[in-house]
Amino acid sequence: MPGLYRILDRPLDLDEAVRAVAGPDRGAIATFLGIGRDHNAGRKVLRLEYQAYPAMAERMMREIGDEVAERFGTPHVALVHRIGPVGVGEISVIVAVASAHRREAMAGCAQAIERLKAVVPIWKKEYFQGGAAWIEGPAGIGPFGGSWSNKPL
Amino acid sequence: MPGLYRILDRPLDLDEAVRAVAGPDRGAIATFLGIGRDHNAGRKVLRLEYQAYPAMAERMMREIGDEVAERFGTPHVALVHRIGPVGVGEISVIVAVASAHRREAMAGCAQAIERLKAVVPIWKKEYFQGGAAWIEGPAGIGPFGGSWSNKPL
Amino acid sequence: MTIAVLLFARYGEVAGASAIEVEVPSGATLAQVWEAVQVRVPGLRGENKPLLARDRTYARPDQVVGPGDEIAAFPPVSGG
Amino acid sequence: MTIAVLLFARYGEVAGASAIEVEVPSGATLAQVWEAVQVRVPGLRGENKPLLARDRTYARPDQVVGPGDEIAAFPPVSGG
Repeated sequence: MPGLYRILDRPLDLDEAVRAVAGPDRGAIATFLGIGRDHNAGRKVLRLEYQAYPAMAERMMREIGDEVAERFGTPHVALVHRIGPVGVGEISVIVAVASAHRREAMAGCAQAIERLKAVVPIWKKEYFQGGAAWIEGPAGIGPFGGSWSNKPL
Repeated sequence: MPGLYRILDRPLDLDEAVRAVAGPDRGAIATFLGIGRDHNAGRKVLRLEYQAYPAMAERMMREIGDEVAERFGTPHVALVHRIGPVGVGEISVIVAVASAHRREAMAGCAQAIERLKAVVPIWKKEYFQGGAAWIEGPAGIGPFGGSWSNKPL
Repeated sequence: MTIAVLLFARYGEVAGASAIEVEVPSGATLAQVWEAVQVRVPGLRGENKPLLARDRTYARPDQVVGPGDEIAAFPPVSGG
Repeated sequence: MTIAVLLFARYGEVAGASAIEVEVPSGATLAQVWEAVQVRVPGLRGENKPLLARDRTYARPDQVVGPGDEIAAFPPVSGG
């Protein structure tokens, strides 16, 4: 079964993700890299630290891959997220989607990172000058729109 | 001046393009890879060969970078296209766009590859079983919509 | 029955533990499990809308839990 | 005046050359230059809407050319 879905506690390798989705019948690969940024909400950020619920995170990432396959017709999806310390300028997440044509690859890549940020159980802690804080997604985001309601998945 | 705009007659290096756009204030990099595909229009493709008008192509690629900067607010754009023989599975073009946030990076990357395919003077020749053919873009595409009319640029 | 609840990110930090065990009656729902966690961990008493998972799948608070289920509770995710 | 016209892709292949020189009157337009190319290269006579460039910039056929301008003509592009 194609696809690469991993939580890793080491530096991420873009070429590895690209190789995992590439193949002779695919003329297009779109990738997205999330990278530790030196500022957020007006604060100078020194470094990040990510925590995950790895077994569930990898399950959800595979589910996102299945959603991309169904909607955009390609099963060639890689989602890799780093946990532990991530310095400014280091890669925290890689998405790669390969397809015969570019539109499906780019749209699949965009959908995958949006879904990852909404539902995959991973959390970011920011260390800035004078403190640290867990970042939490907006209340309106999440598997049930962030609420305890009975809204369907 | 940031940005990387190159026509190269050697294998392309994704990490080099990513490094050219990365920086500590950028939390997002979107890339697009065009890759030699083993089929097109129902034919088995054996290899490709690209030709360019290099001086004009690099000028137009820089212009595309300027368009992305103006529209999406980031000057961190790389456009690199290979010329000469390109085998099935080999990279023909790399686009990389970095930005503070993901939406601008992904939208800038999509715009850059669309514009590259429409206006940068590069041509692809397909070698397939039993022959070879220059591929030419659709008549409706090009700097003047492909016509000799006076439609503005 | 005894249910172990995995806690992540801020919840784990507040609890000082990555998992906490609670006693709930047989047939209890996830909502009841979370209330029992809040009794054990005063710092979580303000958290009335955690994300909940059973066996590595998001689950609604009215789901019934059984012994051996892998239960987790966590704040809104922020990966990427 | 003598104008050198760069030809790319299929145009170059049809002409058997990557550039071709044509004689045009002073004050000639790009359209006239292209017509002169077509006279020299019968295989290009069916090509009535080439993309044209002057000094590495797309140019409309009614633009006037001067000596020393870098002129190019080519079919619709297909990079990517």
